[in-house]
Amino acid sequence: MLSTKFTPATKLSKAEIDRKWWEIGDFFRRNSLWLLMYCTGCCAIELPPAMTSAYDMERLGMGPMATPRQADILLVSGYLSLKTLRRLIYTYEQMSEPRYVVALGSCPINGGIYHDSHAVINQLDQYIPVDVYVAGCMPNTEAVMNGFVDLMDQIKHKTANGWKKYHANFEWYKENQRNSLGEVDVHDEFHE
Amino acid sequence: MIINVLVGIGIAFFAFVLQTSVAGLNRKIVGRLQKRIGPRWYQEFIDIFKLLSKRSVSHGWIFDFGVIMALGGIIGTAMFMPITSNIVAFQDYDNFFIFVYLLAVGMLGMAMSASGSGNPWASIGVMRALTTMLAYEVPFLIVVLTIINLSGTSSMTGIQIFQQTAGNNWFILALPLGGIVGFIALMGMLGKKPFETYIAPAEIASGPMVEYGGKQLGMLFILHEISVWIEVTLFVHLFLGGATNIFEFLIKYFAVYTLANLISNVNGRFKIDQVVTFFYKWPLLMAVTQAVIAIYFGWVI
Amino acid sequence: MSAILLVAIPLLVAFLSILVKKYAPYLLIIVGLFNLVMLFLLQDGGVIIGGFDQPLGINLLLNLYSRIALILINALIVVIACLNIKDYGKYGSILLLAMAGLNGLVLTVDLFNFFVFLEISGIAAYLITSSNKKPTNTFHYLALGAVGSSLFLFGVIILYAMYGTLNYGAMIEAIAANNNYAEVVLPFTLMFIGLGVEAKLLPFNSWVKGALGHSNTMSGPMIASVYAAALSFVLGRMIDNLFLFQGTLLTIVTVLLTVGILLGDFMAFSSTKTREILLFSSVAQASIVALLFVNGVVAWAVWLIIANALSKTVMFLVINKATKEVGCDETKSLQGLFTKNILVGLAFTLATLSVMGLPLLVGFMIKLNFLTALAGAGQIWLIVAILIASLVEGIYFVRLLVKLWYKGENEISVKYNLSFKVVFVVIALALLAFGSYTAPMNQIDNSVDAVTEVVNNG
Amino acid sequence: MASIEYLILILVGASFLAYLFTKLNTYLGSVFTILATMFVFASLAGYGFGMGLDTTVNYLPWFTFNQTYLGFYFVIIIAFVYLMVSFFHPYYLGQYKYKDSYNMLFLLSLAGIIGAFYTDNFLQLFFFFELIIWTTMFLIPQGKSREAAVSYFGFSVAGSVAMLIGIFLIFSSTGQLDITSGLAAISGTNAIIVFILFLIAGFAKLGAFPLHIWLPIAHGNAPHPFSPVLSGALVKLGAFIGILALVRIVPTANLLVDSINLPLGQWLVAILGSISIVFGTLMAIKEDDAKKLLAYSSMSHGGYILVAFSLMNSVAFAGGFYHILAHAIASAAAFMAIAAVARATGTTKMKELGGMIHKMPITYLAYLVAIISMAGIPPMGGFISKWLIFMAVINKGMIFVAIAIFFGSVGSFLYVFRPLAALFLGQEFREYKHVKEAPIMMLIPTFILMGLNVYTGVFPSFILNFINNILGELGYAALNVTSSSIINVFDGQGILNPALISLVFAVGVFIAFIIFILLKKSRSVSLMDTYTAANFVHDEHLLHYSVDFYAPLERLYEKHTNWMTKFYESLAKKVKEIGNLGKYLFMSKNIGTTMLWIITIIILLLWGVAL
Amino acid sequence: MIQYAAIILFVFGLYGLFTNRNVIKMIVSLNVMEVGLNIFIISIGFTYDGIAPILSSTTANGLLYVDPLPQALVLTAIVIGVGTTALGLAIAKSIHKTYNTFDLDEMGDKE
Repeated sequence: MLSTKFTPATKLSKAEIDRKWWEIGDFFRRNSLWLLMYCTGCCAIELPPAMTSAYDMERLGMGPMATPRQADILLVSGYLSLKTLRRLIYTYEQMSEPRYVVALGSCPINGGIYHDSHAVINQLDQYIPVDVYVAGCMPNTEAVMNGFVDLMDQIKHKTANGWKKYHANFEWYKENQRNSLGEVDVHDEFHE
Repeated sequence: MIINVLVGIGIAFFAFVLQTSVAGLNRKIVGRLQKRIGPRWYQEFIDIFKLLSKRSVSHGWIFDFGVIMALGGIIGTAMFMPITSNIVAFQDYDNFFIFVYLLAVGMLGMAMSASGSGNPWASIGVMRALTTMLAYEVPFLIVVLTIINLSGTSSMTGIQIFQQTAGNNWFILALPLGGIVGFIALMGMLGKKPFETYIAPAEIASGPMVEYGGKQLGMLFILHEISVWIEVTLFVHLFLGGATNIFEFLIKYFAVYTLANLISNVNGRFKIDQVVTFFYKWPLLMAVTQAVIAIYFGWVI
Repeated sequence: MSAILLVAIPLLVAFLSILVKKYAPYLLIIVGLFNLVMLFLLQDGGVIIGGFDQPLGINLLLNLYSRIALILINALIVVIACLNIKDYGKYGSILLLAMAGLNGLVLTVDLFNFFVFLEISGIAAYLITSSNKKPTNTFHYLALGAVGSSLFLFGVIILYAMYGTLNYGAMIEAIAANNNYAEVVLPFTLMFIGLGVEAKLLPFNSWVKGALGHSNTMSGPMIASVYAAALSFVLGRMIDNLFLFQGTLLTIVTVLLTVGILLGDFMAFSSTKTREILLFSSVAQASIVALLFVNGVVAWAVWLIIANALSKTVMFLVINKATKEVGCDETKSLQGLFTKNILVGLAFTLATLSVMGLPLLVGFMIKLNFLTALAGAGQIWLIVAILIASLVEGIYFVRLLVKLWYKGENEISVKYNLSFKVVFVVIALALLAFGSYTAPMNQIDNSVDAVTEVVNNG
Repeated sequence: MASIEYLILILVGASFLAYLFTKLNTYLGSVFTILATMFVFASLAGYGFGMGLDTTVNYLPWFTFNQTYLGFYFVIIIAFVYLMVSFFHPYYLGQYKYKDSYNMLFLLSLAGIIGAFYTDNFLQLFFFFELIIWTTMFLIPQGKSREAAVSYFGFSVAGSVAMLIGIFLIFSSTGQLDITSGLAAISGTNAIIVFILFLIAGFAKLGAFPLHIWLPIAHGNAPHPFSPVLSGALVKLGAFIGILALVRIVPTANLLVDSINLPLGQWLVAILGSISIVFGTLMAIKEDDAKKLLAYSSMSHGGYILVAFSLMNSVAFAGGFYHILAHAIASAAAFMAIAAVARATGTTKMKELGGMIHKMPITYLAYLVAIISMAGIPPMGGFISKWLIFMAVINKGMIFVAIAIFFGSVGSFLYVFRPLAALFLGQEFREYKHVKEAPIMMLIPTFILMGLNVYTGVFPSFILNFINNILGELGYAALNVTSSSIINVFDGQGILNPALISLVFAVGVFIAFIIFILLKKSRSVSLMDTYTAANFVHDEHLLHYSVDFYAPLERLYEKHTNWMTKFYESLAKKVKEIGNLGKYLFMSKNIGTTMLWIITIIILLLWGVAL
Repeated sequence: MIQYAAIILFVFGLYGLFTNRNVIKMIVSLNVMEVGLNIFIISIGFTYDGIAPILSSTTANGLLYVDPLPQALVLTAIVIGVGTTALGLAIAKSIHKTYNTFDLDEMGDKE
């Protein structure tokens, strides 16, 4: 433990100060992760047990939030049809940075049991960056909790930067989305 | 003058810290109620600071100006509030109506920026908030009328001192019906479950806060905490005889807030016109009978 | 150079003008101007015709009251004649007859002579209304007029039977002598009803709707302002000197007149034809004038008659000219009349405001003063009735004005030639001028028409 | 040395000149009107405060003037509102049909107002009162509807007729036509009747509960630059007459409502005032047209003024006078903001408007400041007057009036916010893309009014001292106001330091601003990109929530909202029926009926006399 | 006594005007009324054994004359009655020309 009495406080450069702030910020971000209650597929059934008395997600500081603006984690729970993917991308873009994506179940990984269906996408990673995958065709609650703890560790070690990747190769993602979905921002869907 | 302002800011900061920790404790108690461990007591702090550190979205200058004005109004109100009968920032300027109306400034700022955010859910949330305010405000002010009429002064410290003097006891005992109406109105003010129509996460996606994220939402959480503190302290000073020293205040404060929170957690949620009809039926009736009994017949226990 | 010429010359020229049909209107105007000049030259005083003693002799009295009345009547007749030379030229002789009748009516202080002139002016009035091309209405007016004047004659004869004299002054002294009002009630009622028919008081004026409802630019102003003014003056003179109502007769007459005021305005409120609105409002005004005379407020009643006569002339001329060109006088069809002719619109508006009694116009000063006089006499209930009536009147006149000023769906274009406009502007300016500068109005006082001295041949 | 008579004559002359100038060119005429009103206001303000105007009369025949603090207080407020509104004339008069008569009647009514408040003779008051009524009546049909003028005229003349009957009752019972001595001289049942009649006049002009039908019709449909005058200035005439009745005549001094020691008459007026507060608020919450909404708000504020003046103590009176000033400024500013929006977009209906803040931010700020004062929120003037009225009502312990007052103050927050959200905030509509901010000339009054709203809220001491003069003149104790504008009410029961409140509020806002600035700058996003549960919405009309804003609240009372309108319509129908009955009875075509009437009268008379 | 007859005649005239709707009959009843009135006027001046009031050189004074004034009035009243009747008939003719009936009810109100 270096004694601070004699050594003059080194003048931190701007980047370092930001870094310092970022680390403190990480502590807070890690300990209060808010889920966007966006249950797309069948894996969502795993969430209630995670919240209730057995596993109690709240003790990790995690809780459900109503709107993407307020949420940190976008929870993709299960298969993603093309229509839902459009909504998912629109919601993902509405979330405030830094934002993370947790994909539950095997469907986002490789399409799962709907692998050869015409309507379901096989790899979620092509369209939006995913930070944590929780495998298992309906992973049990323990696995889900474990996934969240992994995410917290990633934040701690600064490797959960899916949202930076999304900015970095934004064009690539958009290209994939346009190929598979045609038009993301659909007009005249309800004959407005 | 500067010292008073600094003391006021101190009180506002104290308010924020106290209420956030009490809210954290309450989340733990509710957790324990539901047989789960519940978050750390400082979880609220973490939530707020996480929000402040995020980079969010802004819908134009009115969206931000509204939040600033709202938080400013609430901080201003908190600066006026006396903690105990001798700790107060501005001696004998703490008139009751300042609190009611500076809260209204906070409400107006939030309403303005929520409507400015362009989301229909935010406007519906604001509409529900204002209608609920219309509902709980009138019975509460009738009871306060009785209190001011009896205690002969409308300054908060004056009311506390009136209740602490030997002859008369706390208003919750002196005016039983008034106390009940006061507590129901407090539930309405805090937006606790039976009257939580404007935050209603399931129906209108957390009402006015739908478009907020990052620092705006953080500032709104601070605003929410301080306004809860103001309302609970109002109740404590008006009905529970205020406090002579800080610990008495903390105990009463914690008791009232936890009771309100527990009641809230076992209740469903009213529809918005049920809230209005409920408040204009029983609480108003009780408030008026209490006022008539206390002022015209003079029967004060 | 006595007052009799005022009656004789128009009568003579009336019969001469039948011979020279073409020049009748010009003769009328000349005689009218002659009368006006005469009026300014003559001094006050009585005139005895034929030098007989008072029950036999017929005498005329010219005092300030009748002088004002005569100036108003002759001036208005001249104005109406000038305006209607082109289309109602052949009515010149009838108007001369009317002028003679009305002058005689105002001048005479002998009751039977009053009856004679009442009949002459009545006949002239029937002939004027016949110009409306509505024979049934004229017949209705004739029948009622005849009944009215015979009732009047009946009353006069009863009085003669009781007091043996026909002269005003002598009659007044005789009545005052044996002051038993009970016996005088029947003749006074008959005479009041007789005059009431002509002076458009409420229960007796069913002919007004027919006569004025379809009036034209000549008959409308004649009946509504000239005849109305003359008969109001005469009724006023009779109420003020002869009748001096008391007891039950007073209550019945007051009730009749108040009902007349209120119902007149209510009827106007409920009608949609413009001419009907104007005629019912003039019925109400006539009842107000009579009520003022009954309560002894003579000075302001005189000014009210003059103001009403002038405003009604303007209003009837405007509306009748418009109806002739548009064809129907429903307020809907006349909508937007003033959008094209602003000047006529302004004059009409000022006249209406004066009839309603709004500030800056003479109507307001008159209304305020006669109400103060009534308040002085402690008649609060009458004031309440008059004010409620004026409120209703205000509403229907504003409804009319707002319709006339702003155009409706169909476009109407009515052209008023220069002579109309000149008359309107003059009258409007007079109403406005006297509205603020009220000094001359205070000169005459309530005793302006005291017919006291008995005019004998001595 | 300005004399009142010169001011009136100058105004009348100026009105004819304005008529001619506007005939030449609208802009010139309107600028002339602005100069005329400015001159009058300047001379009034210059000499009036110290009661310096001389009252010699040498042209106007039977007029006598005398100065009172009460009269001057009203004149200066109304003249100020007239001046502020006259700035709007150059931009609005272009599309009116009779623009030259607009300027003329505008100045004539101002002359009437100056005369009305500076006279001490009843008939003169009535003369100017009627002059104001008919000049303003001709201005209203230039707006949207014609019937508005008829209903406005009907109710105003009903009020002035009631006043005239009252005047003549005083004259016949005491022979006095002088206001102060006349009101002091009457007593007994006459006093009660005169009290009621004057109150009818006050209620008619104020648009309070029983006689409020014309308020939304007239204000809603009046031409845009005229409704601020209508609601800001002309409503105060009713307040003036109400004060004459409530303060000067205390008719039923002995019939006290014992529990709150208030004369019965005053108590009934307080109840009627509170009914008009509640009714005005409920109807305003439901209204869709912004101007009609503000008209109902004037009705509810009229109710406040009535309640204030019926409590018979100096604090309530001070609150009432202050409320007259605060309401005049706030509602004039609000109406002017709505007029600016209406000029730019052509409509005041809330369902057709939205997102005006993007193109008209200054008008938005003006409207925001106005509604803060109207809702009675601290930094603005409305809070102080409402606070004074609250303290008076609480001190008197009148519970039911208190319910109405509290409902009114919270309700006012609801309905003033509605135009703010519907008109100004939210997405910007396609059709209003081209809209530009109001021109500089129109912004001058908005800035002045904003400043005045804040000034009356933060430093009320100057105005409250002037009100103390009025209270002294009316014979009531002065309000305890220290120089640094700390108000002490009922010796200590309520102490208010508005300057401190504003300072603390400013400190709070500063702290919040620092918090906001320190943190990361947020990404600005268009208003179309909102959280709509991930549905793609591209039409901004769909996203703008403004129709039936308080639907759940409106559903509670939507069935019985037009008691009084039905009452007046049936009244008008009754009068028509009586008219038709009269025509049927007396105007029938055959001669028999008239003969019948003659015979009956003769028989009736003989039977009457013979008995 | 004669006066009662005159008044009855007058009332007959009024009754005539009252009831019938025919224009000519109404004019006739008008005349009946006026005749009744004239008789009433004459009867006012009657004295029992008075002689006709003709002033001539041969009349000796001291005779009792009937009051001459009512008779003078009656003359004018008759002339006026004639005038009104003439005008009434002229109007009746024009009514007949426009509605070719005399009965007021059948005409209807042809505006």
